[in-house]
This record gives sequence, C-alpha cells and structure tokens, in this order.
Amino acid sequence: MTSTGFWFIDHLWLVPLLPFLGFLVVGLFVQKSGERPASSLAILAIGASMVLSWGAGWEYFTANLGRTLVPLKFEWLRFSPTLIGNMGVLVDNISVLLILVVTTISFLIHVYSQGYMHGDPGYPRFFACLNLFTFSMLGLVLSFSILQIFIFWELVGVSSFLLIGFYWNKPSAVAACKKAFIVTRFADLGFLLGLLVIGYYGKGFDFIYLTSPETIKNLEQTRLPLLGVSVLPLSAILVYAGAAGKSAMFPLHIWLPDAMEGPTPVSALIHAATMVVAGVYLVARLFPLYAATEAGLMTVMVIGAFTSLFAAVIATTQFDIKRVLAFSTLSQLGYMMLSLGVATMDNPLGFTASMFHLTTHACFKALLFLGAGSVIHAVHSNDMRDMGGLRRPLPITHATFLIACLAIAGVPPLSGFFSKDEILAAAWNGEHYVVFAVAMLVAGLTAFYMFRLYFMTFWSYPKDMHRFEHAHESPLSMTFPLMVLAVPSVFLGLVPFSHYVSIGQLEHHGVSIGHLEHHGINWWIAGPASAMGLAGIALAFLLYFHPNGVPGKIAFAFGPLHKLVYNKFYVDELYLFFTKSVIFRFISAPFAWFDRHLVDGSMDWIAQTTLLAGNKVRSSVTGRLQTYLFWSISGAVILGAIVWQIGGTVGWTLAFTGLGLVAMMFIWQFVLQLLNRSEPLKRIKQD
Amino acid sequence: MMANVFFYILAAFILYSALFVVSAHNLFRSAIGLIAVLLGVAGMYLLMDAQFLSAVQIMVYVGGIVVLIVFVVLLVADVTEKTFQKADRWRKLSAGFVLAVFFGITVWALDSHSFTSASQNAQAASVKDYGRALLSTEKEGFILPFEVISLVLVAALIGAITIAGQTQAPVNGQKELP
Amino acid sequence: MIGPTLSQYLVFSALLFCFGLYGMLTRRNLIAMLMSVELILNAAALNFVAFHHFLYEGDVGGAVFPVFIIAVAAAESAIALAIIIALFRHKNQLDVQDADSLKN
Amino acid sequence: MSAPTTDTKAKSPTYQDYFINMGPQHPSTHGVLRMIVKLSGETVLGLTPHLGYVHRGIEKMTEAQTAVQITHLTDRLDYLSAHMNNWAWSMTVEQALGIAVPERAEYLRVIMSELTRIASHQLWWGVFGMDLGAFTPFLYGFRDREMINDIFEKSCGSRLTMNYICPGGVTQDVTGEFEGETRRFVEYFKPIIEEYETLVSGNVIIQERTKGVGILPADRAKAYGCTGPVLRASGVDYDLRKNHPYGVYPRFDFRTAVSPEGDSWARYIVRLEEMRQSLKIITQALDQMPKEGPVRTKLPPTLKIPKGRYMARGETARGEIAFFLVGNDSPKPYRVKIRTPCFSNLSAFPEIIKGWRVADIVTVLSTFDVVVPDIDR
Amino acid sequence: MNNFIYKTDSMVEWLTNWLQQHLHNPLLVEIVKMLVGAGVLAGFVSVLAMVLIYIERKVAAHMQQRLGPMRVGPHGIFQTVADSIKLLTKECITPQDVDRFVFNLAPLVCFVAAFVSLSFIPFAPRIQAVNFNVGILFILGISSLGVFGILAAGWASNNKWSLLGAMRAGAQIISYELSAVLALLAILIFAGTLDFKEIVESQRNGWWIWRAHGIGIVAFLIYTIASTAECNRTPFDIVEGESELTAGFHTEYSAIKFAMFFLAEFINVFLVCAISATVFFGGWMPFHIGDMTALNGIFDLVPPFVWFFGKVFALVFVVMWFRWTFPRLRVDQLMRFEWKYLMPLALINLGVGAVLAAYGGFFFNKF
Repeated sequence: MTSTGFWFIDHLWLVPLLPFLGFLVVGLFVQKSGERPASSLAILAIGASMVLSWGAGWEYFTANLGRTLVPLKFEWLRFSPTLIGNMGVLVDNISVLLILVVTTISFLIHVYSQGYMHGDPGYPRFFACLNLFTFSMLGLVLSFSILQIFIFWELVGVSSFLLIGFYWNKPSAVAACKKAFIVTRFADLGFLLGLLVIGYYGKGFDFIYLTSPETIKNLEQTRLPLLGVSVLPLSAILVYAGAAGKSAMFPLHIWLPDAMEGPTPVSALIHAATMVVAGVYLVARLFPLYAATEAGLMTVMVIGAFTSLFAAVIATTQFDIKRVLAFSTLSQLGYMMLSLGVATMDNPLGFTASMFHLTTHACFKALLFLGAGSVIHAVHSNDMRDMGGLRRPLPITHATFLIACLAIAGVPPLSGFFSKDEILAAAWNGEHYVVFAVAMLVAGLTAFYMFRLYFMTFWSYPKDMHRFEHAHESPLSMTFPLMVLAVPSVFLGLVPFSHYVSIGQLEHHGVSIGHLEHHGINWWIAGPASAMGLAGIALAFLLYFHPNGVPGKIAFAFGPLHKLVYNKFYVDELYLFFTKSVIFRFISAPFAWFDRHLVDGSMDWIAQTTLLAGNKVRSSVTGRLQTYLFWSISGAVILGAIVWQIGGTVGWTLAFTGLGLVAMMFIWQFVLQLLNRSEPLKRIKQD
Repeated sequence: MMANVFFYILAAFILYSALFVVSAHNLFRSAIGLIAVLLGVAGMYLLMDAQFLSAVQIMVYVGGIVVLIVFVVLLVADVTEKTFQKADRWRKLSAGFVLAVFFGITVWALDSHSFTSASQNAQAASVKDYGRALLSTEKEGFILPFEVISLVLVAALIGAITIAGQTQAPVNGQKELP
Repeated sequence: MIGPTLSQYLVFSALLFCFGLYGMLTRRNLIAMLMSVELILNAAALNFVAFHHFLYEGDVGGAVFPVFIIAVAAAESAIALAIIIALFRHKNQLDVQDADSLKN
Repeated sequence: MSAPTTDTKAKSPTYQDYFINMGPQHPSTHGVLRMIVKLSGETVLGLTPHLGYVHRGIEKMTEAQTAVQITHLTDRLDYLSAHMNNWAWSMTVEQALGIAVPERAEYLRVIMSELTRIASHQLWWGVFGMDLGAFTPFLYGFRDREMINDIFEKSCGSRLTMNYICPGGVTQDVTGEFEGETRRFVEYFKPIIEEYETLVSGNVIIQERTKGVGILPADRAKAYGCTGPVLRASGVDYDLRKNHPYGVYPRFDFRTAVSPEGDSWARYIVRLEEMRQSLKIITQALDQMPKEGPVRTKLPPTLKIPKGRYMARGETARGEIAFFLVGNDSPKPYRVKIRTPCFSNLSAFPEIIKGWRVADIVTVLSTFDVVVPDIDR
Repeated sequence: MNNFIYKTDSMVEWLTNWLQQHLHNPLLVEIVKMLVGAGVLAGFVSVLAMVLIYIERKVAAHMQQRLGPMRVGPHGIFQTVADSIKLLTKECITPQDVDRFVFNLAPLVCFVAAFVSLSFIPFAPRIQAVNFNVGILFILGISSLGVFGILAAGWASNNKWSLLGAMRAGAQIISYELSAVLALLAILIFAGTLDFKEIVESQRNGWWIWRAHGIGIVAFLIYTIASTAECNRTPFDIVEGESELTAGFHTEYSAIKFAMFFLAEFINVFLVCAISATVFFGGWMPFHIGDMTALNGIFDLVPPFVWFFGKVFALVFVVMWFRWTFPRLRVDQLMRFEWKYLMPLALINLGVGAVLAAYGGFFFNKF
C-alpha cells in the first residue's frame, strides 16, 4: 500500500467495503428482525461510506487536483511473469466524482426506500441488495485494473438482476430481470473479449498502464495475426460493446425499459443515476485508448447520437410514467456517449461535458424517478392516463418534479442547461455538425416529452377519481431526498466543472488545463438550445396542459408511424424473431436432432444392449451375501492353486478341480435360479 | 511333551467348539461355543509365551465383544434358528467341499515350504515391548496403525450408536393393555 | 521339552479358518455369521503369533498385530451388531437370505 | 374381567412389547396382588392391576353376622389399621342405634388409633426401605413397632387383629400399666423418628429414587378418590380428623401433614410427619383422658339395626374408610358396603407409573402403601 | 522379614521329588501336581466362602441390632456348614422349558471364573498358584467371564425376570469394569508392571494409596465403587434386586447350582478386595513408615499372610457395610452414575496419573 498522506484517500478502500459489510450483516443476520434494524444498518453503512467519500473528494479537489493516486494496490493474479493482474484503488478526478455521485445518490435513495418499501415482505432483502449494489458500483468506480472492473461489472450485473427481480413472484419482473441479465451478459462477452485482447497484446491490465501513450502506441502497431486488423480499434469496440450493454446503447437497449419492473428506488438508483453510467464511465476511463483510434470514437459517437434520438422519439409516445423516464434515461445516456465521441485528445471538452452531464443527470434523473415513485406510491399506478391534477395532493413532489423537468429540459439557470450546453458546444467545436443537429433536436424532444409527462401527471384533471382521492403526500423519508436532490438539480450547473474534471494525465498530451475551461456560455449555441427546450415545453403545454383530443388526432394522423414509435420500433420483436425463427429453427433444431438421435441414440443402443445382457446375466446375482462369498472363496481357491504351482501336475489338477467345481456351482446356481424364477415374479406382483 | 499334550487338548477343544459355533441351531449356544474357542485360542497364546495377548484376548474378546454379541442375541427375539428354513444340504456340501480343497491346498503349501527361524533364543516379548512397539515413532514402530485403529474404534462406536440408537421413545399410554 | 512345531499351529489355524468360512457360508443368521467371522479373525491372529513365536521372536511386530486384530474385531462387531439391530427393527428377522434388498 | 393375554406374538408383532407378571407372588406387592406390566426394555408402557386373589367376600359375610360380630371382620380389612377400622364400624352401628360412647372410651379409641397409625407407618417405613433395597430399616421399623404391639397385647390381648373398639365403646378397660407404657413409648419414639430421618431420609440414593418419581397431581388424586397420605402428599389438605372430625379429635391440637409435590418423596415425608403428629395427639389424649370411668355403654343383648341407611367414616393410616349400612329391623344388616382407602388409592397407580422403570413400580407402589386384603375385601 | 517367608518352595520340591520317585512318568507328575494345586485351592475357596458367608451374616445382624445365627455351634459358627450341607444335598430342580445345557453351564462358568481368578492372587511371598507377567490383566479378563455366566443363567432360565436381571447384569458389569480397570491402570502406571508379585514388591517402601500423590486415593475410591458394582453388591445389586426382580438371574436355580452362584458371589467379593488390597495396600507387605526402622521391624514381625488377609477382610467388611446401609440404585441412575461421573473421573485420574508418572519419574519397580 502506498500512502498518499491523505487520510480519507488512504482509507478509500473502506468506501466500498462498508456497504459490503452492510450487505453481509443485513443479508445474513437481520433478515428476520424486522424493518427498522435492516434499514438502519444499511443506511448507516452507506452513510459512513458517503461521509468518507466526501472527505476524500474534499481532499482530492482541494489538494490533489489532476493527479492520479493509488492508495492501495496488490497483486491478485500472476498469469505469467510479465502479465500480472493487479487489484487496488485508483483515485483520479472521474473516480472521485463518481464515488461522490454514487454514494450521495445511493444514500438518498436508501433513505427514500425506507418509506417507499415500508411494509414489503422482502424489506431486509431489498436493503441487503441495495447495499450489495452500492458496494459493487463503488468497487467498479475505484477499480485499479480492467480485470478488477470486470469483476465488479459482473457484480453490478448480479445485484441489478436481484433488484429488478425483486418482486420475484411477478412473472413480468422475472422476465425483465432475466432479460436484463442475458442482454448485459451478452454485452459483457464483448467486454471480456476486449479486455483479453487488450491484456494479451498490451501485456497488462492496469488502467494507468493501458492509458499511457507507450502502451497505446504499442497497441496501435500490433495487428491481430488472423484478421490483420489493428488491435486497438478492435479492442476498443469490443470493450465498448460491454459499455453499451451496461449503458443500454441502441441495439442492446431493450433491457432498460423492462427493468422498470423493479421497485422505483431501484430504477432511480441503478437504471438512472449510477449503473447505467458505468458504460460511460468505462469509456471515459479508457478514453485515451479510444481517442487514439478514429473507429472507436466514431462508434461511440454514432451509436450515442442515434440512441439519444431514437429513445427521445419513443419517449414522446409512451404512457407508462417509468417507461418515459427510462427512455429519457436512454436518450441522456446517448447524449453522454455522444459527447465522449466528439471529444478528442486535443479537444477534450466533450469528455468534461460528458462527465458534467453525467453528474447533473444523475441528480435530476434520480429526482425524477423518485418523484415518479412518489406519484406511483400515491396513486398505485404506473400509467399516466390514470393520473392528472396531482399537484394539489402532492405539493412537494410536484415542486421538485417541476425543478427536475426544467433542469432536464435545459431551461437556463438550472443545471441541465449548463451541461447540455457544454455537450452541444463540444459537438460544435468538434465540427460534428450532424451530431450537433441531432443533439439540438433531442434537446427539444426532451423538453417536450418531459413536460408531456409533467402536465399529464400534475395538471390536466384527475382521470381516475378513486385514485385521486386516495392520493396523498408521501412520508418525510421519501420527500426529504426529493428536496435534497432538488438543490443540486438547480445549482450544480454553476460549479466550474471543467476546472475539476478533465482527462487525466493531461501532461502526457501536452494540454494545459486552461485550454479546457469552458469560459462562460456561448450564447450562439446556448440560445437556440434553450429556445428548442422552451419550444418543446410550449408544445407540451398546448397539447397536454388541458386535456384535448389533439394528441389523439396527431397520433391518428401519423397512424403507422405512431404505431411504430409506440411499439418502440419493434426492436424487441425483431430480437424475438431473430432468436426464435433464425437461431432456434435453423441452428438449434438441427443440433438438437443430431444430439437426440445420433449421440443419445448410440447411448440408448448401448444401454439397451447392456440391459438385455444384464437381464440374461443377473440371475446369477442373487443379492445374497453368502452366494457372493462362496464365489469369492472359490475363486481364491482356484487362484491359490494356480499361483502356487503354475507348472506342477498337482497344481493343475487342483486348479482344474476348483474350476470344475466353480462351473458346477455356477450351473447349480443357475438351475436354482431357474427353479426359483417364479418367486421373484410373485414378489414383484405383490409389490 | 507337556506342551504338546496341551496343544492337542486345546486344539481338539477349540475345533469342537468351533464346530459348535458353526452348527448349533441355537444362537446362544453358538455364543458359548465362541467363548470356548476364544478361551482356547487364549490358551494357545499362552503356549506360545504370549501372555499379554492372551490376557487381552480374554479381556477384550470374551469380556467385551462376545458379551456384546450375547446382548444382541438377547435383544433380538429369534434366538433359535427354528423359524429359518434349514440351510439346504447342497449349500453345506458344496461349502464343505470347497473348503476341504482350500484346506488341502493350504496344508500342501505349508508342507512344501520350509520355515527357517530368523532369530533364535530371543526373549519373549514383554508388556513393555508391546508398549514400545505400539507407540514408537521409529521405523519399526506401529504408532500410525495404532492411531488409525483408535480412530476406527471411535468412528465405529459413534456409528454403532447412531445406527442402533434410533429407537422410538416409549410414549405414555401408547397402547392400552388388553 | 519337545513342544508343538510351527506347522502344527499353522495347520490348526488353517483348520479353524476353514471352520469359520464354513460358518460364513452356511449359517443363515447374521449374528451367527458374525461369530464365524470372529473365528476367522482368531485363526489369522493365531498365525501371526505363531510366526512371531517361532520365526521372529526378537521382532515384536508379529505379536502386535493380534492386538490390532482384536481392536478391529471390536470395531467390526460393534458396527455389525448395530446394523443387525437396525435390520431387526426394520424387518423383524435376521435371515441373511431374506436380506436381499439389493438384489437385481 | 377377561383373562389377559400375554401372547405377544399374536397381539402385537413389535418386539418391544414385553409383558411380565408382577405378582401374585412377588416380594414387593405386599400380598397377593398381580400386576401385568407392559415393558419396553425397563420402561413401563402400561400396567394393569388384577385383584381378587384374597377376596373373602367380607361384604357378603356381613349379611349373616350381627353388628358386633362384624367388628371382627373389619379387623381383617386393613390389618395394619385394625383399630381404626373397628372404630369406623362401631361409629356406623352407634349411629344406627343411637348409642352414646363413654368419655374414657373415646379417649382410649383415639390413643389406640393413633398408636395403630404409628405402628402402621413404622412398618411401612421398614418395608419401604426394603423395597428400595435397604434391608436394615426394616428391622429398625419392626424393633419399634414391637413396643406398640406389646402395648396392644397388654390392653386387648392380641397383637394384630385387636377387635378392641366395639359398638358402645371398647371391649375392656386398659390395665394400669397402659398409661405409663404409652408415655414411655412416646418419649422413646420421638428421637427415634429423627433416627429414621438420618438412616433413610438423608440418604442420597433414597432421594434419587423417590424425588420426582411417580408424581400424582392433586387433580388426578381427587379424581381417583385417593385419600390419606397419598392425597395429602399431592398437596390436598384433607384429613377427616380435621375436616370432618369425629370422636374427640376436635379437642386436640395437631397439624395435617401436607406436601405439595405429589411424588414418592412427598408421600414419604408426609408419613413421617404424621407419626410426629400422632405422637402429639397421644400425649394430649393421655393428659386429657379421665382416669376412671366406664369404657363401654351397656347395650341390649341383641342389636336390631333399625330400618334405614347409615354411614360413618374414619381416617385410617391409609386414608378414609367408610361403612355404609342398610338395616331392615333385624340383627343382621341388609347390606354393608365398605369403601376402603387402598382400593381407591391403587386405582391411581396405573396412570402415574407409565413411563417409569420397573424399579419405580416398586418404589411408587411402596409409597402408595397398599394392603391387599383392604383392596380385595 | 525373611524369617517369616514360608517355605512353600520346599513343600513343592518335596512333593515333586516324592511324586517322581513313585510315578516315574514326568507327564503324570505334572498332572498330579496340578491336581493337587487345584485341590488345595478348591479347599481354600470353599472354606473362604463359608467364612465370608458367616462374616456377612454376623455383620448384617449386628448392623441391624440382632444377633444373627446363634444356634449351630458356638455363636452359630457351624450354621454356614450346615447350610452348605443342606444346599449340596437338596434336590436340583430344573424347570421344564429351560435350555438345559446352558442352564447347567451357567453356574459353572460363574464359579470357575471366580475360582480361576483366585489363583493369581499372591497371598504371601511365594504363595501364589500362578504367576504371570500380566496377572492383573488376566484376573480382570477372567472375572469378566463371570458376566457371561450371569447372562447365560438369565437367558437359559426362560424366565422374564431372570432375563431382565441378566440384561441388567451385562450392562452393569461391562460398564463398571471400565472404571475399575481405569482406576487400577492409574496405579499400574506408577508401578510399571502388570505382574502381581512385582506390584507387591513395588510397595516395599510404602503403599500406593499413600504414595501416588492422591491419585491412589481417588483410584481406590473409584475402584471400590466400581468393584462393588461388579460384584453386584448393594447399592448396585439391581441384578438380583429381590424386591423388583424377585431374585434376578438365579431365580430358577436351587440347590448346588444356586450354591455355586452364591459361592461365586462371595469369592468375587473376596477377589476384588484382594486386588484392591494388593494394588492399593501393598498386598502382604507390612505397613512401613519411611525410615522408622524400629517400628517397621515390629510390623515385620506380623506374618505376611496375616497382613494380607487383614487388609482383605477389612475391605470386605467395608463392602458388607455398604450392603447393609444403602438402598439400591435404579438401573438408569446406575448407568448414569457410571458413564457421567465415575468413568470421566477415572479417566481424568488416569490422565493425571500418567502425567505425574511421565514427569515425576515414578517407576519404582527398578530396584
């Protein structure tokens, strides 16, 4: 362990460990002792972890800014003398940022869950799983090597699986968690391949080593022996597959909307604020590697931009409140990816913008989800068509929700405005004008669907009077996190973010921090963006503030298109079709036939032959001790005779006598069996 | 001379008792025969200057194992083999024949081998020698088998208790008397 | 004084061994078979002692083995009797010919 | 009662059922009592007492005897409580005929009864020791009982079946030595009880054998109609001498020995305490007894029992004895029903013995202190 | 002390010479010698048993404030003789459905086991029928054969009470034998031998009960309790338990067969007390106190066999004292006592003894 001289940073390994202990204690020992001990312990663990991480953050951002610290490092696996898998704690600006985000949001969501999950039979299990997730996520963030990150990556997947399938007796939840697991596993396969490729050719797993220019140069020059492709773009894209899976980028996005089957705090924590940004984080972590290859960056950018637009379009048509938010998350994640994609080593504004947006998004999206949870808690329904006019029964929720909506829509003084503006600026600066246009469009769409959601839920008029009458404000444990989260949603944009977060090891690339700073707002970009946002809000106001037939009419007018969008472009169905009709029918079925008829068949044949033979032979096996004993003794006698005097006349005589004797006994036994045959049959009949 | 006489008397006694063991229809009588055999064998040990073995034989075998067997004989209801079908004559004859052949081979083998004594005029083993041999960790020592045997015994005892100890506790008023 | 020779002992123990085996083969009661096993074990132990006495008197190994045999016999009979009792509880009889649940 | 079958094979195929006959000839049944015991190993699964081996038909015999003659029969019920039996019968007859009893006779009755009680308990104490395997207490008990028997022999000429208390008083006055001897006995016996305690009560084995063994709960005891020390050892404070006093018992200061546990040990200490209390009563009775006076009311030559139903009860050493007499204006009773304590006490026995060992049958039966002729009548 | 060693050797020598002169056949001489030895021992046994029975009666009587046998001979001395004659001449009743062979064998087994065991006891220097280097082990082994006699008697009687008694006997004797052996082993570790003669010799300078650092006292107590149980004496006489099982295993026996059981029981009492006296109290060794030669010399004047029998009868008296004082334990209490208290105690005692012997250098047989 190398001491950095800073207490909190030195003890940063405690940050993931505490939630893990919490998980162990809550999961193993307080399962039966009610709600209060479980939630208290879990919150205690995560709270302590949060305090530690804030301490570390303070230490880092005041004293060590821009440095990469390794407070803990040990050798875990030695594949070969040169290829060593290390584990440890890596501290640089993005990991510190992420642990701040993760612990804080996680803590708030723990507090929120206390109220939200009240009365649920799986209450302690829920908190145990939340703790496990927090542990995994923090471990992921603090990972020192790509191997370690992979381990925590999978742990995150497992805890996500557990939490999505929390209502395990609900078939849709089970299906959702399976889907999430399978899709992310599938993506992780790419990650695994990528990391193996990197590790094999780069001869190391440590991030610091991998992102150093020497290694990147080395990787660039290496070519795969078989395909003749350069290792770098291939590994970058493979690793990006994993990141895309976790961050639900376009072809692998299908699990995220379904994952909303889990409890709402889970959606807020995992599928909005933390886990899904793991992909973004991974790309950011390996950014120098991506920056070195055009193909990698292009992939990140294009897929990000497409996902962002694609999800935003879908979100405009959905009615499930959580689904809208889920697609919104998709869209925003695409935004972040896009931002990473437009950044380069020379022009790393996109990187900072991505991280900035990640942070602000974590705040307001968590706030949105928690608000949605509060709404669901109040009306016991997910469907926006059942809601309406909820601003009066849920004043706090309404206020915080509005703040979040404004933030995500990019209305000027709020946090979303700044981060989004930075992304747009980055795209503009990177001269990716198409992407810039797409991002602009998405900004407008975002504002539109968010306010569609907001108006349908809180304004309009109550459609379901029964639910409306029973709706009431959530308890303090739920509204408190809302209020807390509303504060950064408003003010986070004012933080000079780029001062704190930028690409690590800048010195290597000869870029001074000063270049990066996003001085003020470029109103040529920010103005239209804000205008787009306001336009979206206005459109939503027109269509949804008062209930009218216009949305229906529009939907009718665009008939097939609306249907296409409403059904999420039939991506799920495509997958299903592909797996069922193509893979199952044309690949699996022949294999199955072969397996059943040729492989199994041969075994069956052998078994049947043996059975037949056995049936013939088994009459000599009486199951009686003394018979066996007799045979063994007879055999011993014969062997004894033969071994003793292999050549002598006497020996042979004796041996043959014994052999004859055995033969006689065998025949006798056989005859006996033949005579007694009816008896076992009778017994079988009796049984 | 004396020893020879004793040997033949003992041998006859043991063999007669052994016959008793294997042929008596009453298990209890078999057990008596077994005791006689064991005592006779203890006598043979004495003839061969193995007093300690003789004492152990009587103490453990007669005093422990056979009493255990007798206990079980008393515990299980059918002491006599009356209820059993008689072991069929074929079985007996064939067994007798095989064993006769076996015995013939053994005797012939013994006869055709001349034993030469490795050490002459040595002292008979005393109890101390046994102790040293059993607990010695040297090359000639038997500490490992000794420990293994101890373990086996413990395991056997625990096993026996678990197997045999699963008895239904008598319940008050389980079944009314006639 | 002319004592019995080694061969006498060996032949005698062989005979005892055969008696034991005969009991094993012909007795139908499990306890009786157990007793026959004891005969066999005794014959073996007798051989050990005889060899020890006549051939390797200085070496105590041959004399130690009967001790082991006795210990093993104790363990064996304890287990066997426990099984017998369990079997008797289960089947209410001890005929080894009927204890053929493993048949076929 | 149908003949019990002990054929285990026919009835129950399981090998655990093991029936043995305890009695009719058995050292610890104190008479010809037969108990069929069902065992599993040494544990008692069930027990059925079979009675009638000394059945003499006393209740029927009474119908051919006069009231005074019947007194002789009552001696033969519980031969260790002969005086008390006599007394209870005499009270029945006195109730029927309205006979008053002289004062001195009342005191004599009390003294004799209490002496009998002590003698009975002494014998029981010895036998109890013997039942538990200690032979020595038996002889100690008999040593001391001898003195009481001597007193009886001198006062009424007989040692076991005294026939001393009769309708109208007692048969004859005691000799002059009586009071002195009785006082001497009381003085002698007081420390002897402590000796009994040291000899038997303090013994760990005795306590192990009796404490917690054969617990008879108070409600079961009442349900079965148990009386006497057996009932009082279950914590029921019921003594006829206190609760429904007869004779001159109200004039004495004594305590009912009660112990709440209901186990064999409780029955043991209750009896020891009763001996102490009896000594106390005897001392008081000797002090209060008129030195002179008639001991028997003059009775008509033939006692015709008037038509009607009469009943009297008395507390014997084993519990409550009751005589129920139906008269029909003739010298011989129409019907006499005797409620004997041992019969009721024994009826509780099969229930509480279940689950205990063979040796506990002996212990518990011994502490029940049954006298078989009293059961069989 | 050597003055008082009785010259049994010379007697044996004389007998051998005489026999050799008259018989000429060495085999026959050996056999006759054996028979003579057996006869002497048998005579000793019968006299011993009678004496013990007489003592028991008298002890019992005086403990129970009575006189005991007083009629036959002075103080009833010949009462036992008369009883034996009665027992030997009575009709031998064999119930109808018993297993005759086993029924008749059982008392013999009991008797022979007790009788044979007696031959290992050193009554005085060189007065010992057989000397083995593992004598004590032999005694323990052979006396455990007596269990078998009891089991056989109980089973063969075809009486349920007898069988119950026999089962109790088996369980009890096997259990208590463990404690007895363990208690003896604790001392044998100190003595360093299994030979009775050497055990006695090892106590030349003091008896083991004093010298074994307290181990001896504990072992003696354990052995006394366990051996009392092994002899089926009160408070461990549940085998006979006359108030429970009428008479236990010998319910169906009468006359001489009963007498054999009876005899065996008394010889067993004598035997365990003799072992106890030998192992704990130095056998025939006189009482010596360290260096007090004068006192020791006075003690040496007492003949060894007087020492031996004095010790044995003192112990026998203690056993009888138990019998006439204690009630009987219940069978489960009996087993609990053995397995939960006595045997662990004996094991601990043995362990402590072993440690003491190993680190205290207590092998006194090296003189």
